[in-house]
Amino acid sequence: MLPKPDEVQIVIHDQPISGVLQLDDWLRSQMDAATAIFMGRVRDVAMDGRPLEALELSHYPGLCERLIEASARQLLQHHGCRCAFVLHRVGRLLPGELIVLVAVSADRRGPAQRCCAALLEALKHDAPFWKREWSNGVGTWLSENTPL
Amino acid sequence: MLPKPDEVQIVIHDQPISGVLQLDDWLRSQMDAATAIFMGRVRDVAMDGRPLEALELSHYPGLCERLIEASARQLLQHHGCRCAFVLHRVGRLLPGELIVLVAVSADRRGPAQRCCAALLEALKHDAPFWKREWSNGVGTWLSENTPL
Amino acid sequence: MNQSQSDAPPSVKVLLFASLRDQAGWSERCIALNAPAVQTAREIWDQLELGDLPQVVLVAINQDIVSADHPLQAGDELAFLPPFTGG
Amino acid sequence: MNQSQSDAPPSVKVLLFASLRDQAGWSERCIALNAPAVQTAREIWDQLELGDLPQVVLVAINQDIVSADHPLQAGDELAFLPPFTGG
Repeated sequence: MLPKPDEVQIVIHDQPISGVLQLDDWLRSQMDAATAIFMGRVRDVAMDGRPLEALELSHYPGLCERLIEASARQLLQHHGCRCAFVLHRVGRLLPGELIVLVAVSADRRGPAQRCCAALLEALKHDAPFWKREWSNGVGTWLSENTPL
Repeated sequence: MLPKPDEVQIVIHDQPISGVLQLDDWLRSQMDAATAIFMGRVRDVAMDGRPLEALELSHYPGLCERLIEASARQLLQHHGCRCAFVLHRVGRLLPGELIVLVAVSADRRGPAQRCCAALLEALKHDAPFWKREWSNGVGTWLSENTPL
Repeated sequence: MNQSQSDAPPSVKVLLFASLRDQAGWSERCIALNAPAVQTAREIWDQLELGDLPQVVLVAINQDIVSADHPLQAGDELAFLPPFTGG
Repeated sequence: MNQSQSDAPPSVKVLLFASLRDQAGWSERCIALNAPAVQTAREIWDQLELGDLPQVVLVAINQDIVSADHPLQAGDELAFLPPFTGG
Protein backbone atom coordinates (compact mmCIF):
# COMPACT_ATOMS: atom_id res chain seq x y z
CA MET A 1 0.00 0.00 0.00
CA LEU A 2 1.50 3.34 -1.09
CA PRO A 3 1.52 6.17 1.44
CA LYS A 4 -1.06 8.86 0.72
CA PRO A 5 0.24 12.24 -0.46
CA ASP A 6 -0.01 13.97 2.92
CA GLU A 7 2.06 11.28 4.55
CA VAL A 8 5.30 12.94 3.50
CA GLN A 9 5.93 16.48 4.71
CA ILE A 10 9.04 18.38 3.61
CA VAL A 11 10.08 21.82 4.79
CA ILE A 12 13.16 23.69 3.56
CA HIS A 13 13.72 26.60 5.93
CA ASP A 14 16.12 29.53 5.56
CA GLN A 15 16.02 30.94 9.11
CA PRO A 16 17.28 29.59 12.47
CA ILE A 17 14.79 27.12 13.90
CA SER A 18 14.85 24.70 16.83
CA GLY A 19 12.57 22.31 14.95
CA VAL A 20 10.71 21.35 18.10
CA LEU A 21 7.49 23.26 17.42
CA GLN A 22 7.35 21.89 13.88
CA LEU A 23 7.93 18.40 15.27
CA ASP A 24 5.11 18.94 17.76
CA ASP A 25 2.70 20.02 15.00
CA TRP A 26 3.62 17.01 12.89
CA LEU A 27 3.27 14.60 15.83
CA ARG A 28 -0.22 15.96 16.50
CA SER A 29 -1.15 15.37 12.84
CA GLN A 30 -0.92 11.58 13.22
CA MET A 31 -1.41 9.03 16.00
CA ASP A 32 1.11 6.30 15.17
CA ALA A 33 2.48 4.36 18.14
CA ALA A 34 6.17 4.60 17.23
CA THR A 35 8.11 7.66 16.07
CA ALA A 36 11.86 7.75 15.44
CA ILE A 37 13.49 11.14 15.06
CA PHE A 38 16.95 12.40 14.20
CA MET A 39 18.18 15.95 14.69
CA GLY A 40 21.50 17.17 13.35
CA ARG A 41 23.13 20.40 14.49
CA VAL A 42 26.13 22.41 13.32
CA ARG A 43 29.42 21.42 14.99
CA ASP A 44 31.75 24.08 16.32
CA VAL A 45 34.75 22.64 14.51
CA ALA A 46 35.36 22.31 10.78
CA MET A 47 36.16 18.97 9.10
CA ASP A 48 39.90 19.82 9.36
CA GLY A 49 39.62 20.56 13.10
CA ARG A 50 39.72 24.37 12.94
CA PRO A 51 37.06 26.40 14.81
CA LEU A 52 34.00 26.79 12.61
CA GLU A 53 32.50 30.25 12.24
CA ALA A 54 29.50 29.25 10.16
CA LEU A 55 28.14 26.57 7.88
CA GLU A 56 26.61 27.68 4.59
CA LEU A 57 23.98 25.41 3.08
CA SER A 58 22.60 25.75 -0.42
CA HIS A 59 20.21 23.56 -2.38
CA TYR A 60 18.56 23.20 -5.79
CA PRO A 61 14.96 24.27 -5.07
CA GLY A 62 12.35 22.09 -6.69
CA LEU A 63 14.55 19.13 -7.57
CA CYS A 64 15.62 18.93 -3.93
CA GLU A 65 12.09 18.61 -2.56
CA ARG A 66 11.11 16.17 -5.35
CA LEU A 67 14.07 13.87 -4.70
CA ILE A 68 13.46 13.90 -0.93
CA GLU A 69 9.78 13.11 -1.44
CA ALA A 70 10.59 10.24 -3.79
CA SER A 71 13.14 8.80 -1.33
CA ALA A 72 10.73 9.17 1.59
CA ARG A 73 7.85 7.42 -0.23
CA GLN A 74 10.07 4.57 -1.36
CA LEU A 75 11.53 4.12 2.13
CA LEU A 76 8.15 4.33 3.91
CA GLN A 77 6.87 1.60 1.66
CA HIS A 78 10.01 -0.54 1.96
CA HIS A 79 10.04 -0.40 5.78
CA GLY A 80 6.28 -0.59 6.31
CA CYS A 81 6.06 2.86 7.88
CA ARG A 82 3.32 5.48 7.71
CA CYS A 83 4.46 9.11 7.78
CA ALA A 84 7.68 11.03 7.27
CA PHE A 85 8.65 14.58 8.16
CA VAL A 86 11.81 16.26 6.87
CA LEU A 87 12.91 19.72 7.97
CA HIS A 88 16.15 20.99 6.41
CA ARG A 89 17.90 24.31 6.87
CA VAL A 90 19.53 26.30 4.11
CA GLY A 91 21.41 29.61 4.35
CA ARG A 92 24.11 30.63 6.81
CA LEU A 93 24.06 28.54 10.01
CA LEU A 94 25.96 29.14 13.23
CA PRO A 95 27.39 26.36 15.44
CA GLY A 96 24.65 24.70 17.47
CA GLU A 97 21.87 25.53 14.99
CA LEU A 98 19.63 22.78 13.66
CA ILE A 99 20.60 21.58 10.17
CA VAL A 100 18.21 18.70 9.70
CA LEU A 101 15.31 16.96 11.43
CA VAL A 102 13.97 13.64 10.14
CA ALA A 103 10.99 11.90 11.73
CA VAL A 104 9.29 8.66 10.72
CA SER A 105 6.21 7.12 12.29
CA ALA A 106 5.02 3.52 12.21
CA ASP A 107 3.09 1.01 14.24
CA ARG A 108 6.32 -0.65 15.44
CA ARG A 109 9.56 0.79 16.78
CA GLY A 110 11.94 -1.31 14.65
CA PRO A 111 10.61 -0.19 11.27
CA ALA A 112 10.38 3.44 12.45
CA GLN A 113 14.00 3.42 13.62
CA ARG A 114 15.35 1.71 10.50
CA CYS A 115 13.37 3.93 8.11
CA CYS A 116 14.41 7.11 9.92
CA ALA A 117 18.08 6.13 9.67
CA ALA A 118 17.70 5.22 5.98
CA LEU A 119 15.91 8.48 5.17
CA LEU A 120 18.69 10.45 6.87
CA GLU A 121 21.26 8.68 4.68
CA ALA A 122 19.14 9.42 1.61
CA LEU A 123 19.11 13.12 2.57
CA LYS A 124 22.89 13.08 2.86
CA HIS A 125 23.62 11.22 -0.35
CA ASP A 126 20.67 11.66 -2.73
CA ALA A 127 19.38 15.21 -2.24
CA PRO A 128 20.96 18.28 -3.86
CA PHE A 129 22.23 20.10 -0.76
CA TRP A 130 25.74 21.51 -0.49
CA LYS A 131 27.67 22.58 2.59
CA ARG A 132 30.41 25.18 2.78
CA GLU A 133 32.39 25.61 5.97
CA TRP A 134 33.56 29.07 6.98
CA SER A 135 36.70 29.39 9.13
CA ASN A 136 38.75 32.58 9.49
CA GLY A 137 36.66 34.21 6.80
CA VAL A 138 37.51 31.52 4.24
CA GLY A 139 34.79 29.30 2.78
CA THR A 140 35.48 25.66 1.81
CA TRP A 141 32.92 23.52 0.01
CA LEU A 142 32.74 20.06 1.52
CA SER A 143 33.49 17.25 -0.89
CA GLU A 144 31.87 14.54 1.20
CA ASN A 145 29.70 14.00 4.25
CA THR A 146 30.78 13.11 7.77
CA PRO A 147 31.06 9.32 8.23
CA LEU A 148 28.22 7.44 9.87
CA MET B 1 35.71 8.25 29.75
CA LEU B 2 32.65 7.82 31.95
CA PRO B 3 29.75 10.22 31.40
CA LYS B 4 29.46 12.86 34.09
CA PRO B 5 26.43 12.62 36.44
CA ASP B 6 24.36 15.29 34.68
CA GLU B 7 24.72 13.49 31.37
CA VAL B 8 21.82 11.17 32.16
CA GLN B 9 18.45 12.75 32.88
CA ILE B 10 15.47 10.60 33.89
CA VAL B 11 11.93 11.82 34.44
CA ILE B 12 9.03 9.61 35.55
CA HIS B 13 5.86 11.58 34.98
CA ASP B 14 2.32 10.77 36.15
CA GLN B 15 0.31 13.24 34.06
CA PRO B 16 -0.37 13.50 30.29
CA ILE B 17 2.58 15.13 28.55
CA SER B 18 3.53 15.65 24.90
CA GLY B 19 7.23 15.42 25.81
CA VAL B 20 8.16 18.07 23.27
CA LEU B 21 8.83 20.91 25.71
CA GLN B 22 10.93 18.61 27.91
CA LEU B 23 12.83 17.51 24.81
CA ASP B 24 13.41 21.14 23.85
CA ASP B 25 14.81 21.95 27.32
CA TRP B 26 17.10 18.95 27.21
CA LEU B 27 18.30 19.78 23.68
CA ARG B 28 19.19 23.30 24.84
CA SER B 29 21.21 21.86 27.73
CA GLN B 30 23.82 20.38 25.38
CA MET B 31 25.25 21.16 21.96
CA ASP B 32 26.05 17.74 20.50
CA ALA B 33 25.86 17.47 16.70
CA ALA B 34 23.73 14.32 16.52
CA THR B 35 20.60 13.48 18.50
CA ALA B 36 18.48 10.36 18.00
CA ILE B 37 15.06 10.30 19.62
CA PHE B 38 12.31 7.75 20.01
CA MET B 39 8.75 8.49 21.11
CA GLY B 40 6.24 5.78 21.90
CA ARG B 41 2.52 6.44 22.21
CA VAL B 42 -0.45 4.38 23.37
CA ARG B 43 -2.12 2.35 20.59
CA ASP B 44 -5.89 2.37 20.26
CA VAL B 45 -6.07 -1.42 20.13
CA ALA B 46 -5.13 -3.94 22.81
CA MET B 47 -2.63 -6.77 22.20
CA ASP B 48 -5.56 -9.09 21.40
CA GLY B 49 -7.02 -6.66 18.86
CA ARG B 50 -9.90 -5.28 20.93
CA PRO B 51 -10.38 -1.51 21.20
CA LEU B 52 -8.22 -0.18 24.03
CA GLU B 53 -9.82 2.17 26.56
CA ALA B 54 -6.71 2.94 28.55
CA LEU B 55 -3.24 1.70 29.37
CA GLU B 56 -2.24 1.62 33.04
CA LEU B 57 1.45 1.88 33.79
CA SER B 58 3.00 1.25 37.19
CA HIS B 59 6.61 1.16 38.30
CA TYR B 60 8.83 0.50 41.31
CA PRO B 61 9.96 4.00 42.31
CA GLY B 62 13.61 4.27 43.19
CA LEU B 63 14.77 0.95 41.77
CA CYS B 64 13.29 1.95 38.42
CA GLU B 65 15.25 5.19 38.13
CA ARG B 66 18.43 3.51 39.38
CA LEU B 67 18.23 0.69 36.83
CA ILE B 68 17.51 3.11 33.97
CA GLU B 69 20.42 5.30 35.00
CA ALA B 70 22.78 2.31 35.17
CA SER B 71 21.65 1.09 31.73
CA ALA B 72 21.99 4.57 30.24
CA ARG B 73 25.52 5.10 31.59
CA GLN B 74 26.67 1.71 30.40
CA LEU B 75 25.17 2.23 26.94
CA LEU B 76 26.51 5.79 26.56
CA GLN B 77 29.98 4.49 27.31
CA HIS B 78 29.63 1.42 25.09
CA HIS B 79 28.43 3.44 22.07
CA GLY B 80 30.65 6.48 22.59
CA CYS B 81 27.73 8.85 23.17
CA ARG B 82 27.45 11.86 25.44
CA CYS B 83 24.02 12.49 26.97
CA ALA B 84 20.79 10.58 27.46
CA PHE B 85 17.29 11.73 28.33
CA VAL B 86 14.51 9.34 29.36
CA LEU B 87 10.94 10.47 29.97
CA HIS B 88 8.50 7.72 30.99
CA ARG B 89 4.83 7.99 31.87
CA VAL B 90 3.12 6.13 34.68
CA GLY B 91 -0.55 6.17 35.68
CA ARG B 92 -3.62 5.81 33.47
CA LEU B 93 -2.90 6.68 29.81
CA LEU B 94 -5.37 7.18 26.99
CA PRO B 95 -4.78 6.12 23.38
CA GLY B 96 -2.45 8.58 21.64
CA GLU B 97 -0.74 9.71 24.84
CA LEU B 98 3.04 9.61 25.11
CA ILE B 99 4.36 6.57 27.03
CA VAL B 100 8.06 6.98 26.57
CA LEU B 101 10.61 9.36 25.08
CA VAL B 102 14.27 8.36 24.76
CA ALA B 103 16.91 10.73 23.41
CA VAL B 104 20.64 10.21 23.02
CA SER B 105 23.20 12.73 21.81
CA ALA B 106 26.63 12.14 20.34
CA ASP B 107 29.12 13.64 17.93
CA ARG B 108 28.11 11.17 15.20
CA ARG B 109 24.72 10.02 13.95
CA GLY B 110 25.48 6.25 13.88
CA PRO B 111 26.38 5.95 17.58
CA ALA B 112 23.46 8.20 18.60
CA GLN B 113 20.97 6.06 16.62
CA ARG B 114 22.34 2.74 17.87
CA CYS B 115 22.53 3.87 21.50
CA CYS B 116 18.99 5.31 21.40
CA ALA B 117 17.63 2.01 20.07
CA ALA B 118 19.57 0.01 22.69
CA LEU B 119 18.41 2.25 25.54
CA LEU B 120 14.79 1.83 24.42
CA GLU B 121 15.20 -1.97 24.54
CA ALA B 122 16.78 -1.66 28.00
CA LEU B 123 13.74 0.34 29.16
CA LYS B 124 11.44 -2.37 27.85
CA HIS B 125 13.31 -5.34 29.26
CA ASP B 126 15.41 -4.17 32.23
CA ALA B 127 13.38 -1.51 34.06
CA PRO B 128 10.56 -2.29 36.53
CA PHE B 129 7.58 -0.92 34.63
CA TRP B 130 4.35 -2.86 34.17
CA LYS B 131 1.55 -2.27 31.68
CA ARG B 132 -2.11 -3.20 32.15
CA GLU B 133 -4.51 -2.88 29.23
CA TRP B 134 -8.11 -1.84 29.89
CA SER B 135 -10.81 -2.98 27.45
CA ASN B 136 -14.52 -3.04 28.25
CA GLY B 137 -13.75 -2.20 31.85
CA VAL B 138 -11.53 -5.26 32.27
CA GLY B 139 -7.82 -4.86 33.05
CA THR B 140 -5.22 -7.34 31.76
CA TRP B 141 -1.58 -7.21 32.81
CA LEU B 142 0.72 -7.67 29.83
CA SER B 143 3.07 -10.62 30.12
CA GLU B 144 5.48 -9.39 27.45
CA ASN B 145 6.32 -6.39 25.31
CA THR B 146 5.36 -5.74 21.71
CA PRO B 147 7.90 -7.22 19.28
CA LEU B 148 10.58 -5.01 17.76
CA MET C 1 19.13 -1.61 58.91
CA ASN C 2 19.53 -4.46 61.43
CA GLN C 3 16.91 -3.75 64.08
CA SER C 4 17.69 -6.71 66.34
CA GLN C 5 18.77 -4.29 69.08
CA SER C 6 15.39 -2.48 69.03
CA ASP C 7 12.17 -3.42 70.76
CA ALA C 8 10.28 -4.10 67.50
CA PRO C 9 10.11 -7.78 66.46
CA PRO C 10 12.53 -8.40 63.57
CA SER C 11 10.65 -8.11 60.28
CA VAL C 12 10.98 -7.22 56.60
CA LYS C 13 8.80 -5.05 54.39
CA VAL C 14 7.47 -7.05 51.44
CA LEU C 15 6.36 -5.29 48.24
CA LEU C 16 4.34 -6.87 45.44
CA PHE C 17 3.82 -5.32 41.99
CA ALA C 18 1.44 -5.54 39.06
CA SER C 19 -0.15 -9.00 38.60
CA LEU C 20 1.34 -10.31 41.88
CA ARG C 21 -0.39 -7.47 43.71
CA ASP C 22 -3.74 -8.42 42.18
CA GLN C 23 -3.17 -12.10 42.89
CA ALA C 24 -2.36 -11.48 46.57
CA GLY C 25 -4.85 -8.68 47.13
CA TRP C 26 -2.25 -6.46 48.80
CA SER C 27 0.79 -4.41 47.75
CA GLU C 28 2.84 -3.98 50.92
CA ARG C 29 3.07 -6.01 54.08
CA CYS C 30 5.32 -6.36 57.11
CA ILE C 31 6.45 -9.98 57.55
CA ALA C 32 8.06 -11.16 60.80
CA LEU C 33 11.40 -12.96 60.57
CA ASN C 34 11.80 -16.18 62.56
CA ALA C 35 14.92 -14.89 64.30
CA PRO C 36 17.57 -15.98 65.02
CA ALA C 37 17.35 -18.31 61.96
CA VAL C 38 18.39 -16.58 58.68
CA GLN C 39 15.68 -16.63 56.01
CA THR C 40 15.94 -16.17 52.26
CA ALA C 41 13.69 -14.23 49.91
CA ARG C 42 12.29 -17.53 48.66
CA GLU C 43 11.40 -18.61 52.21
CA ILE C 44 9.53 -15.36 52.78
CA TRP C 45 7.69 -15.88 49.46
CA ASP C 46 6.64 -19.35 50.59
CA GLN C 47 5.06 -17.79 53.70
CA LEU C 48 2.87 -15.61 51.44
CA GLU C 49 0.92 -18.66 50.19
CA LEU C 50 0.93 -17.54 46.55
CA GLY C 51 2.12 -20.86 45.13
CA ASP C 52 5.65 -21.61 43.94
CA LEU C 53 7.81 -18.58 43.18
CA PRO C 54 7.58 -18.29 39.38
CA GLN C 55 10.97 -18.47 37.64
CA VAL C 56 10.22 -15.26 35.75
CA VAL C 57 9.64 -13.26 38.95
CA LEU C 58 12.69 -11.20 39.97
CA VAL C 59 13.63 -10.49 43.57
CA ALA C 60 14.94 -7.15 44.83
CA ILE C 61 16.30 -6.56 48.33
CA ASN C 62 16.77 -2.93 49.33
CA GLN C 63 16.34 -1.99 45.67
CA ASP C 64 19.04 -4.31 44.37
CA ILE C 65 18.14 -7.21 42.10
CA VAL C 66 19.39 -10.36 43.85
CA SER C 67 18.96 -14.12 43.76
CA ALA C 68 15.84 -15.57 45.38
CA ASP C 69 18.17 -17.38 47.77
CA HIS C 70 19.65 -14.16 49.10
CA PRO C 71 19.43 -13.97 52.93
CA LEU C 72 17.39 -11.24 54.59
CA GLN C 73 18.10 -8.98 57.50
CA ALA C 74 15.57 -7.29 59.74
CA GLY C 75 14.42 -4.01 58.21
CA ASP C 76 15.09 -5.06 54.62
CA GLU C 77 12.75 -4.03 51.80
CA LEU C 78 11.97 -7.19 49.82
CA ALA C 79 10.18 -6.83 46.46
CA PHE C 80 8.82 -9.47 44.06
CA LEU C 81 8.76 -8.24 40.45
CA PRO C 82 6.80 -9.81 37.56
CA PRO C 83 8.37 -9.59 34.06
CA PHE C 84 8.89 -5.96 33.04
CA THR C 85 6.68 -4.59 30.26
CA GLY C 86 7.61 -0.90 30.08
CA GLY C 87 8.97 1.31 27.34
CA MET D 1 9.16 23.76 -23.76
CA ASN D 2 10.37 23.60 -27.39
CA GLN D 3 10.63 27.22 -28.46
CA SER D 4 11.73 26.61 -32.07
CA GLN D 5 8.49 28.19 -33.30
CA SER D 6 9.17 31.47 -31.44
CA ASP D 7 11.33 34.42 -32.46
CA ALA D 8 13.88 33.89 -29.66
CA PRO D 9 17.02 32.02 -30.68
CA PRO D 10 16.89 28.45 -29.38
CA SER D 11 18.69 28.26 -26.04
CA VAL D 12 18.86 26.46 -22.70
CA LYS D 13 19.15 27.82 -19.19
CA VAL D 14 22.28 26.47 -17.48
CA LEU D 15 22.50 26.36 -13.67
CA LEU D 16 25.65 25.78 -11.64
CA PHE D 17 25.74 25.00 -7.93
CA ALA D 18 28.16 25.17 -5.01
CA SER D 19 31.83 24.74 -5.99
CA LEU D 20 31.03 24.80 -9.72
CA ARG D 21 29.40 28.19 -9.24
CA ASP D 22 32.53 29.54 -7.53
CA GLN D 23 34.77 28.00 -10.18
CA ALA D 24 32.82 29.55 -13.07
CA GLY D 25 32.01 32.86 -11.37
CA TRP D 26 28.33 32.63 -12.29
CA SER D 27 25.27 30.64 -11.25
CA GLU D 28 22.85 30.92 -14.16
CA ARG D 29 23.37 31.59 -17.83
CA CYS D 30 21.46 31.33 -21.08
CA ILE D 31 23.40 29.25 -23.63
CA ALA D 32 22.42 29.25 -27.31
CA LEU D 33 21.85 25.91 -29.01
CA ASN D 34 23.48 25.34 -32.39
CA ALA D 35 20.16 24.38 -34.01
CA PRO D 36 19.21 22.34 -35.90
CA ALA D 37 21.94 19.97 -34.55
CA VAL D 38 20.93 18.22 -31.32
CA GLN D 39 23.32 18.84 -28.45
CA THR D 40 23.87 16.87 -25.26
CA ALA D 41 24.40 18.13 -21.72
CA ARG D 42 28.08 17.19 -22.03
CA GLU D 43 28.44 19.25 -25.20
CA ILE D 44 26.95 22.28 -23.45
CA TRP D 45 29.35 21.73 -20.52
CA ASP D 46 32.28 21.72 -22.93
CA GLN D 47 31.18 25.15 -24.17
CA LEU D 48 31.47 26.49 -20.63
CA GLU D 49 35.28 26.07 -20.64
CA LEU D 50 35.42 24.63 -17.13
CA GLY D 51 37.62 21.65 -18.03
CA ASP D 52 36.41 18.07 -18.47
CA LEU D 53 33.04 17.28 -16.90
CA PRO D 54 34.01 15.58 -13.60
CA GLN D 55 32.62 12.05 -13.25
CA VAL D 56 31.16 12.94 -9.84
CA VAL D 57 29.11 15.83 -11.23
CA LEU D 58 25.47 14.91 -11.85
CA VAL D 59 23.37 16.36 -14.65
CA ALA D 60 19.71 17.37 -14.30
CA ILE D 61 17.51 18.41 -17.20
CA ASN D 62 14.22 20.05 -16.26
CA GLN D 63 14.77 18.83 -12.69
CA ASP D 64 15.27 15.19 -13.63
CA ILE D 65 18.63 13.53 -13.02
CA VAL D 66 19.77 12.21 -16.43
CA SER D 67 22.90 10.98 -18.20
CA ALA D 68 25.41 13.60 -19.38
CA ASP D 69 24.72 12.35 -22.90
CA HIS D 70 21.04 13.23 -22.71
CA PRO D 71 19.96 15.47 -25.64
CA LEU D 72 18.66 18.96 -24.97
CA GLN D 73 15.71 20.86 -26.37
CA ALA D 74 15.33 24.59 -26.59
CA GLY D 75 13.95 25.99 -23.31
CA ASP D 76 15.35 23.20 -21.16
CA GLU D 77 16.75 23.90 -17.69
CA LEU D 78 20.14 22.20 -17.50
CA ALA D 79 21.87 21.93 -14.11
CA PHE D 80 25.33 20.64 -13.16
CA LEU D 81 25.45 19.31 -9.60
CA PRO D 82 28.59 18.64 -7.55
CA PRO D 83 28.45 15.73 -5.05
CA PHE D 84 25.70 16.26 -2.48
CA THR D 85 26.74 17.02 1.10
CA GLY D 86 23.47 17.72 2.88
CA GLY D 87 21.73 16.18 5.86
